[in-house]
Amino acid sequence: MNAGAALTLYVMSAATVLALVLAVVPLPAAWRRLPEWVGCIGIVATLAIAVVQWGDRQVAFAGELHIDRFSLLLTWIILPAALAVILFSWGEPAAAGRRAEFVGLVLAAATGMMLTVMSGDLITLFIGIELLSVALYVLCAIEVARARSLESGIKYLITGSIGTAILIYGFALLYGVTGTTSLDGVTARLATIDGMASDPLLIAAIVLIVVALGFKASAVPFHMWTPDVYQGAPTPVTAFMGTGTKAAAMGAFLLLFTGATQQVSGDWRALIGALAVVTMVVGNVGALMQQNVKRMLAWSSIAQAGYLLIGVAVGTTAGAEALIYYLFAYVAMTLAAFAIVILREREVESGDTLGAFTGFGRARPWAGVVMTITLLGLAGFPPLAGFIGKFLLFGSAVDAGMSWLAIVGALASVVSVVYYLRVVIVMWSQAPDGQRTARRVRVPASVAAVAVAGAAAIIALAIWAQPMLDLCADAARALTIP
Amino acid sequence: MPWISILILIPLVTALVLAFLPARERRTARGVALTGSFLALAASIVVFALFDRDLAVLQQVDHLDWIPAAGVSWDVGVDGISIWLLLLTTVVFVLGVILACQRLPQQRGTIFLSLIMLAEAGLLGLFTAGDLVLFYVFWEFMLIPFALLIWNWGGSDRRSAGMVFVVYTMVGSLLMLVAIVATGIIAMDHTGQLSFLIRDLVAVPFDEGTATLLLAGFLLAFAIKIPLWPFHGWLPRVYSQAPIVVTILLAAVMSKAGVYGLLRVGIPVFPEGVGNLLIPVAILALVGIAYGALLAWRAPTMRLLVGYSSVAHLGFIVLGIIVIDRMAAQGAVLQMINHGIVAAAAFVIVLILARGTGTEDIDRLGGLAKGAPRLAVAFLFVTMAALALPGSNAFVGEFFILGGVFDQYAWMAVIAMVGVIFAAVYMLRMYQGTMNGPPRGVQDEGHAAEMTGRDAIVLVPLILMMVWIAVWPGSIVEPTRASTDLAVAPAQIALERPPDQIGVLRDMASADEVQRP
Amino acid sequence: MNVPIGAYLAVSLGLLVLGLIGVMRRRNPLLLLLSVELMLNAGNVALIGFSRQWDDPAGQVFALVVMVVAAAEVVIGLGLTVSIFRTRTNLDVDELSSMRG
Amino acid sequence: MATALAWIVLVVPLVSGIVLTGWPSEPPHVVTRVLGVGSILVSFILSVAIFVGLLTNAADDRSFTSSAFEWISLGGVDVDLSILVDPLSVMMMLIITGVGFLIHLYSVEYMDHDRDYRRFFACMNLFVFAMLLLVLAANFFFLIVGWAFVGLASYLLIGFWYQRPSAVAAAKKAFVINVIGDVGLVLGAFLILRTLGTLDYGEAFARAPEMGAQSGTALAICLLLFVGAAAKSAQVPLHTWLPDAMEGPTPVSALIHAATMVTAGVYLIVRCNAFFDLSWLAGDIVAFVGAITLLLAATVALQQVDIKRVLAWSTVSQVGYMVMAVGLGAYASGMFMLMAHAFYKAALFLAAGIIIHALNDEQSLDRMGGLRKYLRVAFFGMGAGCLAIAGIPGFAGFFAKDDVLASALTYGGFGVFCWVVGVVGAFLTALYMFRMLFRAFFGPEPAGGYDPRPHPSHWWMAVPVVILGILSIVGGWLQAPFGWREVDGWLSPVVGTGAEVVVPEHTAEIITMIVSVTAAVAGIALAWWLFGADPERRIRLAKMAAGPRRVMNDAWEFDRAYDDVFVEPSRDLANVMSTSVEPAGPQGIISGTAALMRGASRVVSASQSGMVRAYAFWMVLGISLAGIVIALVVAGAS
Repeated sequence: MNAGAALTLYVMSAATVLALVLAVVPLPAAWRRLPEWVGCIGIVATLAIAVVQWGDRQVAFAGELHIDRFSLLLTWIILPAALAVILFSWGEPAAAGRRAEFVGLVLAAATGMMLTVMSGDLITLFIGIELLSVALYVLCAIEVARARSLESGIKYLITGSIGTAILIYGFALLYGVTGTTSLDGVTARLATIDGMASDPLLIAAIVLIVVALGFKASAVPFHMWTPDVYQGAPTPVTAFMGTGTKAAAMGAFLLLFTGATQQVSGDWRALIGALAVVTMVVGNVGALMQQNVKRMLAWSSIAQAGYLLIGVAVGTTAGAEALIYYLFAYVAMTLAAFAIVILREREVESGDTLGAFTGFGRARPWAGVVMTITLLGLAGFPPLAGFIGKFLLFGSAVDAGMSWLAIVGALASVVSVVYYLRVVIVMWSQAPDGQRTARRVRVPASVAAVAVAGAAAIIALAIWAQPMLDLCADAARALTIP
Repeated sequence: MPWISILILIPLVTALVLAFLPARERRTARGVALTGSFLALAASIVVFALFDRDLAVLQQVDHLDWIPAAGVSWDVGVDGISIWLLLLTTVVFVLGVILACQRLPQQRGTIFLSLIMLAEAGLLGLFTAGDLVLFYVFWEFMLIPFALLIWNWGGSDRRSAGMVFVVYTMVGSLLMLVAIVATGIIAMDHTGQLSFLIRDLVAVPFDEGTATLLLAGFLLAFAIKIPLWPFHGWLPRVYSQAPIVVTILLAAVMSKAGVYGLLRVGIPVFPEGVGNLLIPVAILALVGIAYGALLAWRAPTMRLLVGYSSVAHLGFIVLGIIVIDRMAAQGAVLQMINHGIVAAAAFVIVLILARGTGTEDIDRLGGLAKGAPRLAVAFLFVTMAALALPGSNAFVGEFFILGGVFDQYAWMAVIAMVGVIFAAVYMLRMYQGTMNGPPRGVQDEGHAAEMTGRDAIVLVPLILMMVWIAVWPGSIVEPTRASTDLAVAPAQIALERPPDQIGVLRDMASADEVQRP
Repeated sequence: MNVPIGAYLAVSLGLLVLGLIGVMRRRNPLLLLLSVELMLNAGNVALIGFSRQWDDPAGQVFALVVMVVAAAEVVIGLGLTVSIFRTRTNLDVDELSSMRG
Repeated sequence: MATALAWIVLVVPLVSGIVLTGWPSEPPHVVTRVLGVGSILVSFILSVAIFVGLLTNAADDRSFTSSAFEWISLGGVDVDLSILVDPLSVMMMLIITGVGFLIHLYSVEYMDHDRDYRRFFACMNLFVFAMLLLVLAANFFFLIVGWAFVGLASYLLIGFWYQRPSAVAAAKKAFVINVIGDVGLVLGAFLILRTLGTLDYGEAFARAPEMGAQSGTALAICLLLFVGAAAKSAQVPLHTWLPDAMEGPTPVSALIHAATMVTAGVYLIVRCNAFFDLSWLAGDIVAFVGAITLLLAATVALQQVDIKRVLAWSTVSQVGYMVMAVGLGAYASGMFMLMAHAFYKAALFLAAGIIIHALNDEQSLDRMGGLRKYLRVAFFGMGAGCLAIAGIPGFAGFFAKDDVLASALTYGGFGVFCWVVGVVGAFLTALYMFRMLFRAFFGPEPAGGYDPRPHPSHWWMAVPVVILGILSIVGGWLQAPFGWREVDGWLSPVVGTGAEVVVPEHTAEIITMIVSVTAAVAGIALAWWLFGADPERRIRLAKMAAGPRRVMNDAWEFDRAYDDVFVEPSRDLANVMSTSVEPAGPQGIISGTAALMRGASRVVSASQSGMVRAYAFWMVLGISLAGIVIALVVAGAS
């Protein structure tokens, strides 16, 4: 029992509560930024703790929580994403009246994500996933005056609830097979079972868990909510869904598969591999013709989930290592991309359409460069981080004897190049059209900072890939070796 | 001094400096770009001066671990196959920058120069990479500046042209990435550690099936880049839509990437697989030779004509490499340089003509020799080199390529000769169609198309290089000999060629003889 | 009385299937939420059954947690439904398809 | 010493050509003349010096090789930039520079009014350089280089008046057919390299016997080399470019397309006698082609109206004799005829040039007649040339042609066939040459007379014609039947004296002399009867044998056949390639894949209906599929 190990969660919860309290307390005008400050400070403090805590596994609440290199490293992904989301909405006109709720919900969702990746038990895992989901349902619909925001909220809610139900059923069956909710217990129990064929319930459990987590990670064919919700939700929220949720879902995948059910990996590798293949193909093909950049990024996030799933499908530590590295890269790229979309939305009407980006690079070269680097990174162009991530993922696939995953991944990447570069082309190949640039606003510093930081991270992660990979390797090892 | 790294960094730094320059600083930008390109040239000359021509393996290696866990490193060096390509790159880019400075786009001129320098960095990196992953990095890296140049300043169909360029290339290159990964991992069984260093992988014996598969993965990427028939679909679009300066750079330098990769990576690393792919690839090359020639003959514009002729010319180079013969391979190495120079010169002439007449259509021009006699002389020179008239620089390469091919597979050489004949037909069509006949397409007998001093700055060095190679090709071939022999030797052994054909064995034998008495 | 685990599973599976059919068939958002509730409770039944089978309290704890979560989801769902359908006459989620493709 | 001079001989025209080309603007004519003509004069004087130098050496000490530097060493093959000075190359040098000098001199006036004076001389100098390189090269590589440079110079000079579409087309045709020849030569070189491992003359010829007499390889090498020779020497079926080449200025026709370049094929075969000696079949094929060519070209020449085309076809025919001779192994006879032909054909062309110049570029025999009054020098040159080419005893052609025919007869067997063809050819030669002579210089003036009056030429043009006319008369006395055989003796170190080398026997000489002189006189007589005595007769007879005459007039339809068989099908093929195959194939891959992906994307988008219930359905479907997948895996594993 070492309750202190969960200090990060306490700080986050406290910040959440404080922010939500501020929502009901009338604040003087001079303090109107207080909720954002609370959020930022809370996140930075938590991040600092998470850095300091880096080390061997500490167990809190009788094994309900594992604070180890794995969960901490994922926390390093989740928290910057949350911070970025708060910075995105800094001074966002649409959320003017609901700053505190917004910040509070973001913090709650981030807490849920952290809980998910720190969990050492099915129950905590479930609570974490639900906490982040419920908070995000509300965040999606937070612009209550906008019909599409509401629509995305309810769509996410309904489909998400189905996912929850499937997840709980899967957990129930797993519990039924193993008689324990503890992940370590599950591992220990499965060691005594001779393959999956011996127990149809285990098969059903695995299928349902894969489906439910696939839903959270936007894997095909459980991805259908993604484009609609991403498009309709306020863009900062979309960015958060694209990054934090993805990280949490992938963390859960790793915990449950590469970690807890490693023994039967021979049985689920093909399933998750097939999922990865379908996801990569459909995600990329679906993105091909999108005219809305947010929607395109939604499809792209589906496709990216496919690449990430390669790291799960191979079932090896190397796969997990590659996955975590790629998560870092992916989060940096996605945040930078959404930062640019937000910039454009502030500038023009329906700034999330492809047409709105006509000549954007020529009008705002710096934003154009950031967006270009980001999209190139997403497309996997070397020497950017996205490339290294894909390289490692493909390598893990080949190493695990699943070269077909790498080949499909490569071909799917070719398709992805088309839609990523479409944006690049639109930005650079034409002069900005006069109407759209009528309203030129000053670039919000907070958003620009995220964009630049993201782009810098894309490059830095590639240049200093080795130290980063050392961290990822440590994290991946923590999955299987307590 | 890590000269090779410096060589790559010079254009990279120049590109960054240019990118940060305010758009109105056009004069400064010109100065920076010229300085950068000349510095790169100087660095490449230093590399050349330090080059040990008796050494077959990669030399002047700068090694820096990048991602040791993944076996990836910054590993650059130079060998006989790449030494001239480096000089070709730096020289052509100096000329390209001069051309670009002469007619700098009104919009974002600084960025234009910046992207050109970025492309140079990519190409120099590609030609020096000693690590497969690094090779891949540069392979893709150079796409982007070129694509951005096309998208920003290209012709009316620039969007799709650039897109096709990038996507088509990536179809091959991403599969190559998988092949690279697989190569490293399979080789790990042999070497015990993950390494993508080409010099490590050369020593790894693969079984025949694996080697064939992996080589096929690489070959697809190379075939698209070269381009080998029928993977040349991107070429006419890109060559005709790119700004012509970019077309010059693409045709002169970038088109060497594929054949360079084939000789530097494909053949030496997977000699066991060459036997299965030799005939198919050779047939594609032969078809390409004939096909490129036919299409060049009917091409409506000068750019397309030169573009399709590149398909044919590169077919010869591929043929020279794939038949696995040291004479043919050395001819191919020489021909890479020759084609670079000749293609650059041909496109410079297209540029001059297009500027003077406002059109690139061959059928809309005629009789320009009267008003532009100096250009006519230069054009004639380039035409003769392009159709590989015996005595021209290109003929030397072609002669030894086909001589080697004839030694191994006489029928291939005979078929390839069709391309030689057609080269005369289509090149003369371009020369005569524009320069001879009754005047057409211009006022004033074509004085506007005459070569000016500014054009001469670019064209004359190219012509002088052609003369140099024509007069003394031995000076070009000599430094390449050791590396080329070494590159084809494993495949020769795998194909069970007679030992007296294998350069490395011959050298060893003669070394023995020297020692014995 | 000792109910066999098979019975628990049969009931829960029935509930789950009912719920699934419900979410696929129903257009009314309230009924959709009800169907989701059915599914969640199917999980609960299974959890409790297994809890009894293993004689382990964790399953029951889990079920309690699920109930809380289900309540939270329904609350949000109802809130959203109200705010969306305030301006509409008929309750039909199929009308919420302004974003597609 | 000899080689050092030879290097100078080689380089001087090149330097002159480069200086002229590089001269910033059109140089004063004086400069052009000094450089253009002077350089060839220097070369000629030095060639004579070399010749004299060699004469002072013993017969077996007249071959020198000189290497400038190792030009390339690659894949086990070393090629030096080197020259070979031996009796054969010196003989060729003398002809090239000697005749070349005279023609350059002639051009000084002939081209005086052309705006591209400098370009003309630059190209002519380039040609002389190339031709010298061709004959001096000491290995096959530089032979090919010279070979191609000659073709280039020929191309440039045929297309000299580049604004004339016909000249441009003729130049292209000449170039392309020459490239075909180059290809044959290159393939021959490849085969030599592969078989003998060297491109060097000395080594290759020394090792040639290793191939074995009558071996297939030797035959293949010979035939491939002959492809090159046939293209350059306008032998059937690669002869069609030469008549068109008359689009060039007349001095060009004289130098390149009569005296020197077209005889390069003959030189090549003589040079490679070591190979041809190994295969009698190859030699016979060569001789057969020569025989066919000489006969065919002679028939065509009968019909030509353009004075230069008559001479062009006559050249084809005459080169046919030489090729026939060397094919049969009568190398010295062939070379002897080559030299004699250079004299009289140059004289003929230059004389024709005077006419054309005097008549303001009129070339049609129909607008000529009675010119002997106006153009005495031309009459002398053409008369001497015609008598020589017809083989009237005492003139150069008599000795040369009879030497060839006598050799054929001596060869026996197949040679007899060649001899018969040759005799028929001799008759025809006399007929068409004197037809030209009579129609141009005799008979009435054309209707309306000459306007302006034909002006006699300046001495620049007259002197070369006179000199060449004299050479046509006396040039044959180098080698006389029953007498001395200077050419044989001179060339014997090169061609050897083996059994394969044919030297005419006396009986053959006697028979030939009688028959061929009879044929020649008969030809002249017929020509006089048809064209000289009564100019109206030919018009009265014009309707006779219209069919055969039309075929002959169309040069036996070779051009049309080539168009139908090669040019048009390739053009069609290329059109199909560029309009159908390329869009459907390589381009189709791109657009097809793009369309496919767009379609797939539409399908995916369509499945994204926006309705939550549908999403639920897909999830359920996904669960089922996932179950099936895993069940299959598990079942497969167990």
